[in-house]
Amino acid sequence: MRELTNAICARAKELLQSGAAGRVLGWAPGEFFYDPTPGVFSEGRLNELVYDGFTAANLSKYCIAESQKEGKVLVLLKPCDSYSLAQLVKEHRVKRENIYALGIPCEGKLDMRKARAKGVEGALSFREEDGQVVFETLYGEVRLAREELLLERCLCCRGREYAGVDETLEYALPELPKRDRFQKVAALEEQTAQERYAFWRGELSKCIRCNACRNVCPACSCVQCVFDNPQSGVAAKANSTEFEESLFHIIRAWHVAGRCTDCGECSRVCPQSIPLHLLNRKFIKDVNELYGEYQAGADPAARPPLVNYTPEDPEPSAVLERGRA
Amino acid sequence: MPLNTSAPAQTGEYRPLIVAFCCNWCSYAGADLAGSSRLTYPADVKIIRVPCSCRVNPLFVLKAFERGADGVILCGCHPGDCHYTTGNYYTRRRMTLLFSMLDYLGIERERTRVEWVSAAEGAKFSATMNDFARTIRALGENRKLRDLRCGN
Amino acid sequence: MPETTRETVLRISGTNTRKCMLCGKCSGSCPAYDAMDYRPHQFVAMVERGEIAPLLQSKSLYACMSCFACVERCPRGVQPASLIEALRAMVLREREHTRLPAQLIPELIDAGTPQQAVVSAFRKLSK
Amino acid sequence: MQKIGVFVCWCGSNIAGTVDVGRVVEAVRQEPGVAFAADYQYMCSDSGQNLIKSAVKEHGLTGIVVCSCSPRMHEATFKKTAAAAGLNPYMVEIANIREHCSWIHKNMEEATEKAIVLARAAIAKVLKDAPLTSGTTEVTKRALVIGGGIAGIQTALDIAEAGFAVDIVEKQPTIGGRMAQLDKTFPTLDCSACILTPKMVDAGANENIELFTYSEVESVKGFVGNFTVTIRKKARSVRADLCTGCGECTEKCPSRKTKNEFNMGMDTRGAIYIPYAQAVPKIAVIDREHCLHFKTGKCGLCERTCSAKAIDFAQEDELVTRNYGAIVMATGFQMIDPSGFGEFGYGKSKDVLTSLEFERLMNAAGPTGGHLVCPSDGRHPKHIVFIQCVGSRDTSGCGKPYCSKICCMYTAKHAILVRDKYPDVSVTVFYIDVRTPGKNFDEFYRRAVEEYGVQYVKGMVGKVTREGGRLKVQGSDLLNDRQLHLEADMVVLAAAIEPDPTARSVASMLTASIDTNGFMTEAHPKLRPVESPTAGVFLSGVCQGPKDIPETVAQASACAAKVIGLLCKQKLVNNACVASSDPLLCNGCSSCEKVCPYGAITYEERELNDKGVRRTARVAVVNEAVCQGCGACTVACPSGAMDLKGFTNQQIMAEVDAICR
Repeated sequence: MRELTNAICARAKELLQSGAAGRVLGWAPGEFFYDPTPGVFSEGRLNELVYDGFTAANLSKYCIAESQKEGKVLVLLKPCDSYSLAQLVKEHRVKRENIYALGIPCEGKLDMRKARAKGVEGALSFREEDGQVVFETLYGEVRLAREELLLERCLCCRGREYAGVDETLEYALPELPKRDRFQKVAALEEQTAQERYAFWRGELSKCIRCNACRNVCPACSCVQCVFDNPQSGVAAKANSTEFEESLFHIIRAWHVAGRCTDCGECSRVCPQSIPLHLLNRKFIKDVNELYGEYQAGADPAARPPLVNYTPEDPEPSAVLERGRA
Repeated sequence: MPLNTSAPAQTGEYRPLIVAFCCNWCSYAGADLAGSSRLTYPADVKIIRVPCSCRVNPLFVLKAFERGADGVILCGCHPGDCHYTTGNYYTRRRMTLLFSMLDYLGIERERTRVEWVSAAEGAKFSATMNDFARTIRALGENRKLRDLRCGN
Repeated sequence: MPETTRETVLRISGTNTRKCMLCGKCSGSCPAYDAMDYRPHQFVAMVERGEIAPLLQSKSLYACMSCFACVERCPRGVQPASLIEALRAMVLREREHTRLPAQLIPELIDAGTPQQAVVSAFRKLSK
Repeated sequence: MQKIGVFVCWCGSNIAGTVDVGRVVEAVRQEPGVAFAADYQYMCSDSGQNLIKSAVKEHGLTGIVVCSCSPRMHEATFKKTAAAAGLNPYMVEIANIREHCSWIHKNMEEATEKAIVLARAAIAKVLKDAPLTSGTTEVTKRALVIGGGIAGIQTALDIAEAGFAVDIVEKQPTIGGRMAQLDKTFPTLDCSACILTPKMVDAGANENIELFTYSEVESVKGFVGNFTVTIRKKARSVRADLCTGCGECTEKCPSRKTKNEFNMGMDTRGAIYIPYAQAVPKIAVIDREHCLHFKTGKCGLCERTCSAKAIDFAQEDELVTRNYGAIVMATGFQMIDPSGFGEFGYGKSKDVLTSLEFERLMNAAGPTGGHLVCPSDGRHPKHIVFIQCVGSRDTSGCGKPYCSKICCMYTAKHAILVRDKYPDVSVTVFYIDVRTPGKNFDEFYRRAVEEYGVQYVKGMVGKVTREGGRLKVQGSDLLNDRQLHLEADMVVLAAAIEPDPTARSVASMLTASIDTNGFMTEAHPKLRPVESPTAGVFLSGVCQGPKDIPETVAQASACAAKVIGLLCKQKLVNNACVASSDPLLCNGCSSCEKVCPYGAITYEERELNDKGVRRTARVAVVNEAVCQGCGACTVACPSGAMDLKGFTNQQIMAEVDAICR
């Protein structure tokens, strides 16, 4: 990992020196080893840049604000993050001319919650060794298979293609296992309505309305969210009625439908571990099945599915009939 | 002065509350025609006029459920006949996805519906509303959308 | 008892006879027209009406050279030749034992037979 | 503080028979914001309206709810009433308690309850109503007609006749279009040129009409009443102000190999040419692609010949920018190239023609001077076969799925003309259906059969081959259950017609929509057939769908009437219920722009003052003159920046609340 970090820093330095950008948007050490946070680096501070198994944060959303500033910023993008940036560029949210996008390799990020669930307590640091993650803890060393600690979203990684980056950093990575990212959605669809209802009631009732999912989501980048706007009729700071958190999550998924790149940040940051990506992914699956494959951010010219139509689109009733056959 | 029609009427019979969004050019006129042709449908159905079915935000549908509606139906011009040329095509996609999502959350799919009713289809309007009201009566009161967290 | 319904013909042929607008271009194109008792356009109409039995007895099944001119030229994409092909298949399924062995076919073909007819002869008679 | 007045109409017994009107009044009085409530037998009557007016004044009402019949019936009436009482007309809401209540419910209890709920919804909405004023825009009193065929000419003449300036843009060097190429017209058989050329001359001479021939539309900006159009006047290399149209140069031109478009390429013309004798304007034009001077730098014979000194080799394209209030699409049609249908042998034998080529062959001004001869060797034909529906009603991909509409009639015309002029020539017509709806049309077709002995064969031709200098036609004769093998000297293909290919680019400049076949889409297929969904753009002639000449002329005049109606207005009153975007909430994401069917939304960089913080942002701007108020954009907008006046998010949610209360 250190080797890759060095390669990134070296290339970033070259780019800064060549004048391609004036600063770097990357990850800085957090309070703990497992929570590196987004940060902006000048050339002199590049040695503080972190890139390891926990640098999961998608930096594309920060480009909205960064690109408004003077000068060009070099942003480090993992493959999945690059789609978010491309989508933001498509929506004119990011001034692309102020961005230099460097695609960096990623072999999946780690989920500290999974490590804790596997008994890692009092962790002080970690390192990676041949597909294993070694935690240095107060109580000694714990070794776990990397595969077992991958973030939910990385378990069904979409691949290593980048969208709309200026250059990519070549780096050899092990082969990516092929996984079906719609498996869980399909499994839910298979259940009875009662089972699904029970599942979602259980999940959504955990929501504390902290808005982390919204604040981290690159697609949820409205100047002002409808849920914060007293004029919208749905504004609320807390879920005052039982219905409200489901309304919040349905509408949130709805507002990003056709724009969500499936980056999985919402589920990653949810303090209550609600599988929010399953809502977004449901829309993605429906769109793919009903209107043809669509990947937000992939094609700058493609019309997003919800601002598009064909006269032959299926009727709403047809969709509901689908499951019944 | 409670007039909420989803409360039982004098007979004690369950009366659902149904909100129907009708586009001004086709379906609202279709409802007018049903009226002038004296084609009855239950008083449970309350119509809200919108310029085009594409004006209906999913928020309105969810809001209606939140406030106690037992069924929500959207009516617009037949695809291809939209007064604004393309509005109902967007409606179709939006509602398809929204209904699919509600179904995914385990909410009875029969509570929502989209029907295309032209200005000439008074009979269809009435038949549609009768059918929808029957379906909703059979389903009973909407609890799930009002109360997704705690349930009962 | 093999199926002899309209649906079977349509399923095997994968064609939609309702698309026919009765223009007659199939019969206008057919090089084997005069050797046929039922003509290509009649195949379409009769299959649509469900009159399958007479077609199964028809000489036309063996007069059709499968040149596909009718398919190529039909303005509505109806594919009369595919209907004929389907009916042949039904006949063959019914009379399983009457097939010709492939090696006998060359004797039946003279030098002037068009190549596509040779190919179709194999298809027709040796299935 | 809002003061709402609620007026409950009995509509005689129509409402009062099933709805307890008194109870409705009592109930709505309890509603917050309601300052006055009354019922009356006929609210739409003069005295009913006076009741409203005096209540507005007496109680200082700020908004009105009328519980009555459908708003589709009397909303306009009550808006006027409110305006007369000094209220903003958009402070009126109607509760439809007749069509949606009293007429469909029999139980008085039930109907009364529902009427109260509907009234409450209307009250909830009116409480959130905002006074709206319709914006107005000026109308530029000039129209542009794109296309100078009979449709464009007729539309332009009618508009000019009404006293408005109108420009015609025509890409060819002369106006006249397809009709100028026709020999005779059905069902009267009068000479096409004889009825068209006077109109062409009128258009050229009319002081209100300006012709831009040999010109194309380069760009279109703006909206209804205020279009700005740039027209490219292609260089003719001949000065229009000097050329007398004498034709001397066209005869001297040594380059003679260019196919003559007017005669469908059946003869040739010079590189400098006048399309035909009756061309308007009658000005020569140099086809630079074929001109020796432009190709080699030599020659210049025309320049030396021209006594008017009109030749100007150095002339350049000229861009003219003008403002228009209305734009008419009259881009017309062309015939499809039937060589995609190999079985008919078009392109392989010169004696296989399209109907338009045949039209020229029969025309006295055509390549043969009107003598019907076989193009291959000039012999006199003995038998001519006409094939209908070549590429029409064809879903195979080679042709067009629609009926081209005019072919049955012009084929009957061709058959009659041939038989009339050359009784020795026999004529066979292969048809799938003969479609002759139209005044005197079927009679005309029957004349072809009964008087002129034209052989109509129900069936289709499968193959046309050349054999011994003649053509062999193999086709089916379905009614006689036989296959025909006919010898023919000429085969004429009634090829499908399709929209002129330039229509697509022009339409996209106008943001006017086009259907899957490339025809222009109407604002409404039945009720607004000559208007495009894009306000201010009108449709004339075949660009909207296949038409014959009388229909084209009728539509052209209808289109002119619509244009005149628009240009007559001093100001355009915009729809007040239009979308509007809150720039402070707008993300600039372009979702709304994509769903707008009218192209009413554009984006601009704006300096914003966001609660004291200055920022520049890309924000959506709605052109109120163009927006029709459908609301598609409001739902596409994730931030809720886009809202629809008169049907705001808050209003609709208030109605939902009131109904569900």
